[in-house]
Amino acid sequence: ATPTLLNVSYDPTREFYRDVNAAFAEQWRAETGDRVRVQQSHGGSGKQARAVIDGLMADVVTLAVPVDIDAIAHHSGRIAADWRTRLPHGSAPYTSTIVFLVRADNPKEIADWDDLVRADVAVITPNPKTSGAARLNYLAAWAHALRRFDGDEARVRAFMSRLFANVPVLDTGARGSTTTFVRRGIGDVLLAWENEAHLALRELGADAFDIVRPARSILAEPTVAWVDGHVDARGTRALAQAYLRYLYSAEAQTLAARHFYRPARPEAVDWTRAERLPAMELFSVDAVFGSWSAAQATHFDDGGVFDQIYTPAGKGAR
Amino acid sequence: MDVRIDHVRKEFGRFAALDDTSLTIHDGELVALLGPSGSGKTTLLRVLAGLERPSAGRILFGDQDAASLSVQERNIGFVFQHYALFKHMTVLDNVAFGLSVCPARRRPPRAEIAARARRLLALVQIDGLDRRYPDQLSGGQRQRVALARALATDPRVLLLDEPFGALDARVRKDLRHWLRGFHDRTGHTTVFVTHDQDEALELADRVVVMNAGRVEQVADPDTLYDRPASPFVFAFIGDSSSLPATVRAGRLWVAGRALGPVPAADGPVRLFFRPHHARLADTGALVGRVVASRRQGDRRRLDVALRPDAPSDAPSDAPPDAPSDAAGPPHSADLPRPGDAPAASTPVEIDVATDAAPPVGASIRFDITRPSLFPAPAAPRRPIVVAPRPGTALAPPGPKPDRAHAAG
Amino acid sequence: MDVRIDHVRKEFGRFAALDDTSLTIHDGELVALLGPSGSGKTTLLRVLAGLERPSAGRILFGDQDAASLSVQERNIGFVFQHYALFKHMTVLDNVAFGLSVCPARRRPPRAEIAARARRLLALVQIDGLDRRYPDQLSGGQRQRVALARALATDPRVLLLDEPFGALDARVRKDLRHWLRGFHDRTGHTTVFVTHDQDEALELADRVVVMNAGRVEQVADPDTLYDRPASPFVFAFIGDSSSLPATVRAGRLWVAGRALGPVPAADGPVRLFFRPHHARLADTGALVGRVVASRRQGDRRRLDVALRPDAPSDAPSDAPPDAPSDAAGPPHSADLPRPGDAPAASTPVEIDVATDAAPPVGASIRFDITRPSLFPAPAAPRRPIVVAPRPGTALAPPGPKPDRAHAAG
Amino acid sequence: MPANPTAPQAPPPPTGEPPLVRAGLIAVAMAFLAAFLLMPLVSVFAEAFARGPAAFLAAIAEPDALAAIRLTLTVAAIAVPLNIVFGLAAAWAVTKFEFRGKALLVTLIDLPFSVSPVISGLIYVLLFGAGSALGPWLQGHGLQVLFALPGIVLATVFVTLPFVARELIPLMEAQGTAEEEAALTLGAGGWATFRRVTLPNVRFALLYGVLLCNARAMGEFGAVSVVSGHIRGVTNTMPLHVEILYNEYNFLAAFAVATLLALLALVTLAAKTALEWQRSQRRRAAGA
Amino acid sequence: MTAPRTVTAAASPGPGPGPGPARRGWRAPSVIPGFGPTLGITLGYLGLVVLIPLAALVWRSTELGAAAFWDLARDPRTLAALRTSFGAALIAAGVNAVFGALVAWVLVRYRFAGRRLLDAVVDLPFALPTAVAGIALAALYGPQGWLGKPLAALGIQVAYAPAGIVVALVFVGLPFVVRTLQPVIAEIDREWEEAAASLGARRAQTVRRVIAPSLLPAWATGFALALARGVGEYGSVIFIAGNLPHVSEIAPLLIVIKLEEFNYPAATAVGVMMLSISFALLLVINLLQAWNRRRLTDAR
Ligand SMILES: Nc1ncnc2c1ncn2[C@@H]1O[C@H](COP(=O)(O)OP(=O)(O)OP(=O)(O)O)[C@@H](O)[C@H]1O
Ligand SMILES: Nc1ncnc2c1ncn2[C@@H]1O[C@H](COP(=O)(O)OP(=O)(O)OP(=O)(O)O)[C@@H](O)[C@H]1O
Ligand SMILES: [Mg+2]
Ligand SMILES: [Mg+2]
Ligand SMILES: O=S(=O)([O-])[O-]
Repeated sequence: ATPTLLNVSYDPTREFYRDVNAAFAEQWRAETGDRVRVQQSHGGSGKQARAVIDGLMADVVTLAVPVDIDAIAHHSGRIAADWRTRLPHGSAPYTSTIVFLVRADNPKEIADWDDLVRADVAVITPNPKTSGAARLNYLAAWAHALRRFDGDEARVRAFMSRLFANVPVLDTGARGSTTTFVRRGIGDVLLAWENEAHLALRELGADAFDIVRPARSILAEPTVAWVDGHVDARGTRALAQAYLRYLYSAEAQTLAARHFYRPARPEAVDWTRAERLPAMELFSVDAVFGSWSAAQATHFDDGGVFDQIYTPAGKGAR
Repeated sequence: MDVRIDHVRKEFGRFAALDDTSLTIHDGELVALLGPSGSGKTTLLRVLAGLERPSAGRILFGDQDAASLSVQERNIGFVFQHYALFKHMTVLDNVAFGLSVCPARRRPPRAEIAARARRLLALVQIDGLDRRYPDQLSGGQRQRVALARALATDPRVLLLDEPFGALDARVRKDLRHWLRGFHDRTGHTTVFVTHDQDEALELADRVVVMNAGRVEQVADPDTLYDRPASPFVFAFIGDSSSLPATVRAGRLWVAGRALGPVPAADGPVRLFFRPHHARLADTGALVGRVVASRRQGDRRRLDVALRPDAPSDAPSDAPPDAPSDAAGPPHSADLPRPGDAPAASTPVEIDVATDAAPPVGASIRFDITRPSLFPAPAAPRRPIVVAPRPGTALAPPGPKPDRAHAAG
Repeated sequence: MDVRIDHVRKEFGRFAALDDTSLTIHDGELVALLGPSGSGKTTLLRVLAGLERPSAGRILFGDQDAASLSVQERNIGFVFQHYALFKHMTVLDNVAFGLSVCPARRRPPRAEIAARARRLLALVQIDGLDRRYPDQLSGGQRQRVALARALATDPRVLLLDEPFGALDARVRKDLRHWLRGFHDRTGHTTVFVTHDQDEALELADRVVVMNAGRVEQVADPDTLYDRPASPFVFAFIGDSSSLPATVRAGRLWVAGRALGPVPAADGPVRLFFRPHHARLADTGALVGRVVASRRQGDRRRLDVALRPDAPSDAPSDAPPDAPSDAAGPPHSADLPRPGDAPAASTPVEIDVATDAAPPVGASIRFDITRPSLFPAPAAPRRPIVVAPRPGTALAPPGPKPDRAHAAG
Repeated sequence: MPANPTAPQAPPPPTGEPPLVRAGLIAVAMAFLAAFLLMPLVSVFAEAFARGPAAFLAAIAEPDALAAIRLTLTVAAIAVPLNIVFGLAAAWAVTKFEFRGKALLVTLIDLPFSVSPVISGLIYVLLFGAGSALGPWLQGHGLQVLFALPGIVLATVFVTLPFVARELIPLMEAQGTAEEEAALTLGAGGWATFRRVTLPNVRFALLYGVLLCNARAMGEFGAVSVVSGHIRGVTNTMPLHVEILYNEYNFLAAFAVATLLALLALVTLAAKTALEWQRSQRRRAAGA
Repeated sequence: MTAPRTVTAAASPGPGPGPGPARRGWRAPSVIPGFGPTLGITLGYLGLVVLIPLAALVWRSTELGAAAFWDLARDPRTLAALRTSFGAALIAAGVNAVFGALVAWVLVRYRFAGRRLLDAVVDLPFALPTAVAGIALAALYGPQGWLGKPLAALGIQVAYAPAGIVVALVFVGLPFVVRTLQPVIAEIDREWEEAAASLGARRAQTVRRVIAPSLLPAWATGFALALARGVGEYGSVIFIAGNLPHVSEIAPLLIVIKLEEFNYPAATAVGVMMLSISFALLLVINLLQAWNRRRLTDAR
């Protein structure tokens, strides 16, 4: 039978990996003469990580944020702890960032992070507890406030509280938020992955929305890893490694750019087949928060800062 | 206050369940509606109660036309066949229901309602069961609760649809007895439906016999039993047998034998008689064989297959033009032949005293002490001979009837 | 093949529905199980059929112990009270069911099964309804289908649980008659349950009277009616009244008056008699007032309240030590006082001819032509006096009884 | 019915409501059903057919959709018969016999109704997941339970377990055991009694239970989502596929597949109506 | 009393111990075959599919330890989520009890055009995937939706507010009430209504005092089932709820959140809390009903 590879990924990568898989299969056939079929599983990034921990036989995981792969490594031990060093660019073949999607002609004149805490602005973001994208939104806003208030954590917290007080709906995933904003007409601004925002424009009407890029934003590093425990059990290690390395190839990098990711190797991209995204000032999580795991522990774990924002006192229960 | 039913007709779709029914129920009377299944008894009761509207005709309560009255306004006590007790209410609440739903200005205070309900339960003799639920009662007890409930609003007329239909034979008998006494004590105008003739005869002041949506006869029990107005009533009230017969030259011929002179015009007739109006006699005019014998209360009932061909020992008073052979009188084409197959094959029933009962298989002779003649079927229904009173028994001359059998 | 029930006991929880019941049913017999509700009739039938297992005792089919036989193996025809026809099958399929489920090697071919089922439907006289469903039939028709179905497997014994219980009075009578004829033609050993004494007496070769899980008496209908073995049987079979009475010095005292000599030891007794064993007579020993009168078939039944205080015109044959005043004979503490309140307040029932019926309110005198004496309650149940045959009526000397009443 | 010429004015009917009230109640019921059930249904259909039947068909004929339909049918084809057998056995045991603990048993049968779909999936994750004792052992023996067909079937079976039994129990309770006893006295064995007497008597309730069970089995989302793994073309059932399509902004296809599931509810009625009609025809023919 | 005796027997408690060859103590003897196999299948199947997995759930939740369990149970967020779930489910079950009864009444008692269609539509919530239902309802009741727009004009917000949860739960729970009540309404004896009328009761009095109480047991069952189902519902709710902590966050979402934190013990603990509350609710209603049945029928 045709050997198969299971790529467990997160929600916004469906279209990208559909193209990558086809290209990889073709290239693999050309190189080795063998057929290969890459199966995809998509879902909320955290949920996907948990499925792998619980036994979903993923050969490779391509998740939204490094902590999710860390979690697999930590809870199941089926990924080597040093997985980020096994591939170039810290195992992040492409990156992205958080931008604002606003209604056409930007009626609320939203230009930067500070506009999100205005009383007249309704912000749409998914729930950081259940969505990887939302965590980036949160961390980006936090980083912005931290710089703005010179590290005064109390004011940062107040900023975040006001921001989330402007959030009328917390969907469980990025796509849910997009639907809420685009289809249901709720909110003035959607915090979204850059690639998601472009996709939404393409799929749902370019004239209805505009993309606003804040002056600074966060560097999103979707990372990839093969699952050692599984590839060894299934005998697919070579294939899995080839697949992930292929993500750094000129072809895959071009595809990433075409799907509005920022390729790790822009020099390899055939820009005739992709659009160049405007340059932005991006900071990495590691730079601001020390590490992803530190950020996760401080902000999103049970009782963390995010939970405190929503603890009553400030917000009244029904 | 009398209740008058005036040319009432009730149709369901095309079908007339009641067909031009008229009847007057007198104040304080206990009237039975008796008839076979589907004869329209329930329909009549429901029309009276206002649960159905008549298609034509009027109902009058005294002088008031009931057409303008809703069920609620008619103030009728209705006891349903299966009681329709409210399962989720206690016996007391069931009985108190009618009072507790009456408009606030006429409604007695709570305590008074309960007290009245208790008095009614005492009246129907089931006090002490107040707190039970209907499912915890026996059939007879439920029947009484239903009655007490219907009485609570002091109705002008009490209507009961087969009040004993769902009960055991024994309980039925007891309650029947009890209801008569109850009516005598309280004097409510009461109409009850039954298809059991014993019940109607035993209980009612007057019995209305219904058949196919029409009233066949209205009379007191004795008249009904002794002088039924139609073959239908004869057959429906009390046990009876019937035989085809012929009147020729003023004499009655049955199964090839002459029974005696009758004051009736010549022609085919149908002879009806009751089992206890037969009398065993060595010289009896009718001859037959006992095909079955069974105990019935204090007597024995025999099924007797008539033998048209047996030689007749009766004194020959056959009409002179009748041949005396087995074929009976000569038959003309338009007359059923006396002694025809049906008479011989369907046994007739006669009663005899237990100590005088002949065994099964025995040949017997008997007379009919009180025959009734009706026109042969498919003719108008009035009787053409009203049976003579006992003592003038229609039988060939012979020894005086043995009184033990005649009256038994 | 006889069926023997041998000291059978059946308990439900702590409650013994059958308590040491023994009975033999002879081959070809038609036996009725008669008794009040809850007396264990259905339980006995179900134990016979194998639907319940006895807690103790044995059932024998011929020589075979039934304990080793499953329901299926007993080859019993059971007709359930509510028929339990298969609702989703046509009449024909219902009747054919028993044949169509029998083991393949014994099963007749399909066409043969249908033909047999049709023959059975003809036998029970409802051919032509093959293709109907049970709820498209009348009660009587369903009853016959149930019977045909039970007969299809040619059962050794036919068991019927209240076969006519759910039917109209009239249909019940017709079917009763028909069943007897059917049994006589086919000769199946048949046991049927009823709580209607008329039905049991009329239909059965022998009647088993049950009470509270025990057999009270087993006898043919005449014996049962004429010589009941216990007060229970007397009261349950046929109409009857009972009075407290006392025997003193060989004479019977009722309601303060002496009735005549009886061959019984002195002491309190209970006097039972049937309504038609009363006889109106100007010189009658018992005095009462008619409190109700109702038509019952060919006679009238009177409710008579006894008047213990009325002066007795009967020839004085009271015991010398008995005072002749209203209080009756002197009473001792342990004897119920003759002429006690119950006798006066509970009316007794007597039958009279319709043309001789006194009006309600009239004072009458009557004799009891055939009294039966049983020990006063709470004593063993054997009768202490077997009633004398009619003709030796227990009554004070006087004119010969009017035979019309005596035999009626 | 001919009008009564002598009636001055009609008093209100003794039972049932006056026509106006009746019309009002019907209107309220219709409005309620429209707002909560009918309009969602219509909106699903409207989306599905927004670009015509050709686009609808194309959306359904897509390979991943077909794979999802195939998987859903497979799951239902396993789960529904299992629950039929269970429902019949449970109803037989509960209604034909008296035994202690019956009330508890009946409550346990109802239990899955009160379990959150999230939990319904989670319990199998706990039982068969990589962290459990059982899962790895089974996997070592070549049986993948979670994120594969067995897990999906188990979750579906759990969620739909009460449907058949619940339809059967009240009916069989009401019917009692008289007909079964009659069959026994006629010589029928246990199996023949069940097949020829009990089963035909409950067939409409059984059918209805099966249709509901099937509808829910095909439509279950929450529990299956937890144990599916969402592998495209492999472990996505129709409801999961609907979600995926929806998340891909492929609304037309999403609602087209959802429409298929909604149609199932209507097929339920069609089948029920057809069977009842056929039966009444047969009976009318017999009763004539 | 005319009911076939087997039914009466079924309503009576099991037999006490006694002698006799046919007795086994915990069950009444019966000639009907198949007790062993059918009870075996039932228990085996229930055990494998329901009991063992649920036991795993309970077992896993004990890893949390009593103190942590108690903390979690007292956590305001948990309490708020439980309150939201049970509150919304209660309201929805109440709405369903009222309108479901009305729908059942109309479907059983009246004949009108479209009745069969409405009857069919009642089963829809069983068939439509809950996610689809949630999406459709959110679209319908959203500010741009067919119903949401006019409601918004009236100042009523349904979607993305607690009211949205109620709407989704009404959708999910309706068939339980309607399908439970329908057969019972069909069974109502017309003669009860006629008897009440002949006793002078006006229609409203008949409905309130005779019909409603006789529907009560089935009504309670339908309510309990709708409630139990509503408490656990996830798929259709998250699309329309808004999911704001303390406001419109439901307990099943809390479970999902705990799971995202890889906190299985806490997730299962919340699950066990929900399960025990709704099971207790079901049990109480069942016991009440059993008590009511006994009260009405037990001879004294
Ligand atoms: N609501 C109805 N619709 C159509 N036909 C009806 C209705 N009610 C009664 N009928 C028909 O009217 C006729 C008389 O019915 P009714 O119930 O009055 O008979 P009944 O004398 O009470 O009979 P039973 O002794 O069986 O109760 C029957 O043929 C019956 O089928
Ligand atoms: N399955 C059972 N469980 C408990 N008690 C029972 C059962 N079957 C019968 N009984 C009891 O046994 C007694 C006898 O019942 P059975 O049905 O034999 O009476 P019956 O003579 O047929 O009465 P009926 O005339 O009312 O049918 C009754 O008190 C009844 O309550
Ligand atoms: Mg009637
Ligand atoms: Mg019985
Ligand atoms: O797919 S997300 O986890 O980024 O929402």
